Amino acid sequence: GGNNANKPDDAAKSGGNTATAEGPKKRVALVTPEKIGVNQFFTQMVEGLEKAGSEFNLETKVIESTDPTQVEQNLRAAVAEKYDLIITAAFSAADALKKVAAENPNQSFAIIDTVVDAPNVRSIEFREHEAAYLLGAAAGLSTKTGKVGAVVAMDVPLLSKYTSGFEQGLKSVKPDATLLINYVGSFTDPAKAKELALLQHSKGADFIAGFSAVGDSGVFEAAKEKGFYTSGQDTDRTVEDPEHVVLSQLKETDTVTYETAKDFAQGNFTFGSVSYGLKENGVGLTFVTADSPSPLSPFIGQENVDKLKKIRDDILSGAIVVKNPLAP
Amino acid sequence: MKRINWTAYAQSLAAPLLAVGVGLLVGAIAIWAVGGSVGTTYAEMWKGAFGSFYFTASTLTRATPIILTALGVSLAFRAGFFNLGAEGQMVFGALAAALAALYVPGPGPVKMLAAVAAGMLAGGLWSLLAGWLDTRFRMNLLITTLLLNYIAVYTAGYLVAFPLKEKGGTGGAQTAMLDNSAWLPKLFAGTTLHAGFIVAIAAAVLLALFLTFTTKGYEIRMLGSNPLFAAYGGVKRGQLMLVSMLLSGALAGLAGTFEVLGTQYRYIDNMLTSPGYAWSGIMATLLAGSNPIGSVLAAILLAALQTGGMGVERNTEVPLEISSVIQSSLILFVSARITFSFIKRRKARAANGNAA
Amino acid sequence: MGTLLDWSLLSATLWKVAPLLLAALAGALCARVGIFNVALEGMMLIGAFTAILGNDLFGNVALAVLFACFCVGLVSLLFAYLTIGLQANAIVVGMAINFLANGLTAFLLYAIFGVKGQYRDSTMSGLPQWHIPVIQDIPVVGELLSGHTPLVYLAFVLVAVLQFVLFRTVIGFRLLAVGENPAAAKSLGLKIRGYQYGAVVFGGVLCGLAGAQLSLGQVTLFTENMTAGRGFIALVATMLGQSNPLGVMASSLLFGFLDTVSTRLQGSSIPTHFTMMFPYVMTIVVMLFFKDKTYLRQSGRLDGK
Amino acid sequence: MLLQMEGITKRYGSLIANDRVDFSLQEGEVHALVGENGAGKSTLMRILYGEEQPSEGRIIVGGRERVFATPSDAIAAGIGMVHQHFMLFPSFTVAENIVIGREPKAGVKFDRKAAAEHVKTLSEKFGMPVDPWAKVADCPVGVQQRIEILKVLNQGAKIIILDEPTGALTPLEVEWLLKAIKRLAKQGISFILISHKLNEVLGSADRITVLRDGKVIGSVKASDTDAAALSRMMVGRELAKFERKPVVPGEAILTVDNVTVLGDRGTKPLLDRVSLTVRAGEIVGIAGVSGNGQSELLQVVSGLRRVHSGKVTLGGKDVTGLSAGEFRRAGLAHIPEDRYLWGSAKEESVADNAIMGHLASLSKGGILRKRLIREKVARWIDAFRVKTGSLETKAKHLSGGNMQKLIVAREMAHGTPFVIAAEPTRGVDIGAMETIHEALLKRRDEGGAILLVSSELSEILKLSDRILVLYEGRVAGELSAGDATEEKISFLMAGGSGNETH
Ligand SMILES: Nc1ncnc2c1ncn2[C@@H]1O[C@H](COP(=O)(O)OP(=O)(O)OP(=O)(O)O)[C@@H](O)[C@H]1O
Ligand SMILES: Nc1ncnc2c1ncn2[C@@H]1O[C@H](COP(=O)(O)OP(=O)(O)OP(=O)(O)O)[C@@H](O)[C@H]1O
Ligand SMILES: [Mg+2]
Ligand SMILES: [Mg+2]
Repeated sequence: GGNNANKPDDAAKSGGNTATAEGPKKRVALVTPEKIGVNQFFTQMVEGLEKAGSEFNLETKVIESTDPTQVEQNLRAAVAEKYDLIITAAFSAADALKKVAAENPNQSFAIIDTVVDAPNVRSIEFREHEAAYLLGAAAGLSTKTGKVGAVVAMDVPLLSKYTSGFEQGLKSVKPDATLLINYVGSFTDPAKAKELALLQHSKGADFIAGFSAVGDSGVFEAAKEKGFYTSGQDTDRTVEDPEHVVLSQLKETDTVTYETAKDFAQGNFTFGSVSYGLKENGVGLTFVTADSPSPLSPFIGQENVDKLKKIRDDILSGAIVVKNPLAP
Repeated sequence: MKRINWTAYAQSLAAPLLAVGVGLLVGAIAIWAVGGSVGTTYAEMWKGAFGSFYFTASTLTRATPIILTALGVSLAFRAGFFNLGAEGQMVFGALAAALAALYVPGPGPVKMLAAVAAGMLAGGLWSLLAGWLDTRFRMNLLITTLLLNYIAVYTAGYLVAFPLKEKGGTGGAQTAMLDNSAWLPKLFAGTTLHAGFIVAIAAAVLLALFLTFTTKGYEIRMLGSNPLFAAYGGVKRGQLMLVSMLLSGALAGLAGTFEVLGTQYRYIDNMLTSPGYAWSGIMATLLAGSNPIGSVLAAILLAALQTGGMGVERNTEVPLEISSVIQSSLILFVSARITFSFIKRRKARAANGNAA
Repeated sequence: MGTLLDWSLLSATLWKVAPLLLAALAGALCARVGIFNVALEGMMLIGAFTAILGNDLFGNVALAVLFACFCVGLVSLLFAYLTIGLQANAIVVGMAINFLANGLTAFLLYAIFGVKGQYRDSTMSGLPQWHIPVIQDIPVVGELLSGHTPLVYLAFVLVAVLQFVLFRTVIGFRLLAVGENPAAAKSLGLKIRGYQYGAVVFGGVLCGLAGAQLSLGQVTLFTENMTAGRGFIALVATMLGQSNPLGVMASSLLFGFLDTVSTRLQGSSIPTHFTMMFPYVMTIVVMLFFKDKTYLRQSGRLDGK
Repeated sequence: MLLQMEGITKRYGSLIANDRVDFSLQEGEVHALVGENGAGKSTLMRILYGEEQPSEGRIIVGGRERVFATPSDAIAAGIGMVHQHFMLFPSFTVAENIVIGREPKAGVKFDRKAAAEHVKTLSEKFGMPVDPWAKVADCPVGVQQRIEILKVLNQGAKIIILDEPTGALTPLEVEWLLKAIKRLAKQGISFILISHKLNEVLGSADRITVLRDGKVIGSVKASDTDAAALSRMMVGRELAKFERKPVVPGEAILTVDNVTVLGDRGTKPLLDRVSLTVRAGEIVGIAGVSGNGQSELLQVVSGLRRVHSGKVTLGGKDVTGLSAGEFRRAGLAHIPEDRYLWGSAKEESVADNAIMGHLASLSKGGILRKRLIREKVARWIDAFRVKTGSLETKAKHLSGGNMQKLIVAREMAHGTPFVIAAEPTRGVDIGAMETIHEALLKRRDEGGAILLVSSELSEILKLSDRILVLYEGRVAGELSAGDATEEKISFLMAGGSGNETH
């Protein structure tokens, strides 16, 4: 589709590379279980893949599925097209991958953000709860009112990694803080997300974290209108409005995809399960684990950032253990 | 004996074909507008839907739940009840089937039968509830079935996100996977097509026979056509409505059941809502004027448009969104049966010309 | 419970009801000429998109709103041509339009703005919020009635206007006649198709307003599928309100209110899924008390008109 | 000459509905158009009113040739039409229905008060009293007819087409209507009147044109002809004569005992302690102005409406509160009052319409026996000379009279001991009427019990052994066939108390 890496200019670039490379180009396909767009996660994967493609002379291809039921068909089509590596993502692709991987034992696969236990699959997981913990701690350290909000897309187990981590972090620094959680009921409803943020603000929350996918933009608007503070997800969203969007919880799906493709290109690819947390720099928090082009908001303050860095170190050292709500 | 009226026959065929033609033309304009190659795009669309045995099988797999919901809905439509609740009925059917297959003890076939029974029953009862609200409280079926969809989807969402969630899974809101023995057999190894497709086709034939050749089918048709006439002739509206809503929901439930037993092997939150099977089913029925056999063809057409769209996505530069533009313009024009009204108008104009 | 019902609740109800109400009025108008318009959702979505697009093109919210109305008007003209002109089944066409709207907006988002998922320009200004002089200073009333976007006020003004037009004017009277008995209207020489086209296209304009309020009033951005089912709720509001502007307003407000209550219930021990289905359950309960004399009962018929 | 239609031909495919028809009308003339069902009367009028386009021929109004592409064109030329099935808006008021299309305005507003006043003056001018503020749905059929005529007059019609205007009216309403027509004709309005009732036609028309198979058979002055001559022209043959043999009634088949049915809004009862008995071998006629409980009584004795108190037995079985199906199993056949509302499914085939209620005998193990169905239905159709293309033709394509014949055929085929015959000959031509009357009398002679409800007093008088009159939901009186006269019945129908009160 439209996200294909082989746009004419890319092709020209990689064509230039081919001259220097030896042998045929390795081919990598990315099959997403849903349309790219709403979930930032997939957009970043595409970016990571394309970057790896141009740096390591890979032929890359993105195949979007309209819905998860199409994944199996797309995986099989990718196998038939003889891609050297097929990457997919999310739990909704897991069942299909299990099937297709078992049927094609000589084909290499990778799946991001969930685990598929098969000899020819590399699984990459994230420990988002660690980053959420940091975000929660940041909220706890910075709040003036002692009330903190979270606007969450849906009440589903996957997102409890975020809410639970957030709450653990918040309570660790401010045990008496009040956490208001509201669910939008959709990944694509900024109007409702904004309404919920306004509601939480009217109840006294001065920091409201957005966990509502596209809805986060609604939370940001509410913050701008009412002058409270908020945070975004996945990428550094502080750049959009550093005054109000004061933090962003990072999830480096682009890096992870990039590295997967890179390993493959360089022959370092291994199967099995890998987990990315704070330690591996797979997840993080702006200002604390990664620099940001935005100015640091006085609401957070350098002092708190230093404290947060300390907390991060404690997590890394194991002094603080963040509970994963999904762990058995 | 009977002389076949070839012109009429050709006309009845020409109508949908021309409509498809106009739909494709509109799609072609859209493809051309984004700089894609029209020929390649349509070729890929065809290949994606029917280009190989595997893809044809995938198309039919996707058509299976659409056929079954379409049949369910057409049964209700024929009886005169506008059942827009296929989605909720399907969801509950699938969930109940998954639970039965997971928790009913015994060998595979027993689990499978229990799942089919539970799925049909759950879908049927949910539909029956709407029917009952209509007969008992005269609540508008159109509204209640729409509202009951939301309730079913949220309830099922809650159940698989919490109490029934797979233990120690990857975190998705889904039940555990069914035991292999309860899986519906595949029709052809290496494809996704499962035995549910055969059942769906059989159900369509049975429904068509039922409606034309049985007394109950007759009563249902008359009830749908003129409820007062049916009442006058001694047909029991209330009873027949409940029965047809029950059957209608049971078919939608069966559609959900087969998705669980034949393709996903578990119930996953949104597995039926995000592909929009129920709405495709309703659309298929309406396109076919509630004719069971026609619904099968319309369902396959809709499924082919969707799988064909994936073919376009995989093999061309045309963005995914364009394929939904093509699909919807096809549906629009097929529904309008362009030629038909076009011919009618020409006739009317000719008649006017005569008069003047 | 104290925090459950407060004035901000009513105020929130008021502004978030606006898109719903505008779309439901569109639905009511179509129903009045005998067309069951299930395309409200899609038309609202196109309205939301074209409002943002218009704002981007003209840099002027008023022009943006007009642009949205114009574009959705065109789409509804297509709907009208297929259902009225070509006698296609209104429900099929409506559903196909919903589907088309989803694909088209996502496609244009990518083609025009080069993004997927959402488009947001933080320098773009949305609809202004009108603070009404004297009223805004009255304690409770001010919070309730002041500070909304012009389209929120317009939505409620339109209720009165439509109520007046339908039941007090000649054109409204004829429109009702067309809906009540098309054969009779035709035998009188009334141009039924004209009224039907008019109602559907004007309904389209209302959906354009609904979309604009959503993408320029409620928030200032567009995301794929941002209507998130509001068009279907509007459809229910249309039916529940018996296609009467005042009735439609009442049922829309009821929905808005129930939705607000459901949000406030989220903090309680009730699982979120159940608080979210609360408005739907309550609507069914409410229907128990409003016996169905429905004017639109016939729209439950197969042909969708 | 005010209007001339010359050489009008209308073809529907191979069918010729009108074949070179010439027709004319003078100012102030009442010109009747008669003919069998399907002769082409309605078609000719639809052409005149712009609802259909003629295949050939021309229309001249006031000396100028005109083409009517739509009804609006015809209305503009001063032609108005009152359809057999009223074209009214039931939920609107009388005034609204009359002024629609020419509403008085106050700015953009529809001035309903002015409309009501205008309607009042109009109705006084033409001597047709109506209540402008009443809702049309609440008006009796006769008043609805009046509203239709006023509407047409308000449109400035000089020529008014009435297609079977008396079909659904009571005798009093008919009498009133015919008088009104004559009065309006004196005021210069011209009428084209379609009717199957020759006495009405002879009594009110100046000229009569007979159509058969789409062709004009003849055009005569009303004063130069009589019913016998007319019916010969129409049917093309002599009508069979029949006689009513004396039969001694047997046991009671249907008894209605003290039945009360309350109104929906808890208003006064629709049926008030009604009792009646129909015995084997007799026809009991029910007369009454419509709206006095006939419909409710019919629904009660056919299981379509619940009673609030009282008892109904059929064939010795207590059927009170049972469903229509149970009534039918207990031995009921029912020719319904309204053939389209109750009696048929327009979108379904003739065969499907014909087998309703016969399923038990036409199926085996729940499966319809298609061949048997075809044979049986073909036989019924032959017996009643129902004109239809095939058994698969949709019922809506049958002319109204033919639909009625199909229903009568279906119900008589049941051979049940009890038959309800409600308006059994409404809209059918005189030939068909004879066939239907014969069938009813034959059943009676064979020991059937028949409840006849008709707004046609002549029909009641001709067929009934006993006559009951309903007034305001009560049995106002009972007359035996010997005593009954139109005057006596009319007196009871108007609420006068009878000499043999119940
Ligand atoms: N639209 C049409 N298409 C085909 N045939 C038609 C159409 N309209 C009328 N006919 C046929 O034309 C013939 C004349 O019909 P018409 O309604 O004029 O009869 P009529 O004299 O009014 O009969 P009736 O006494 O039953 O009212 C009938 O055979 C009828 O079936
Ligand atoms: N498409 C059609 N094909 C054949 N006949 C038709 C068609 N449409 C209408 N007709 C015929 O045209 C006539 C129109 O019916 P209309 O409503 O005028 O009743 P009518 O002829 O006055 O009936 P009645 O017999 O009760 O007087 C009927 O004879 C009907 O059978
Ligand atoms: Mg006629
Ligand atoms: Mg007639």
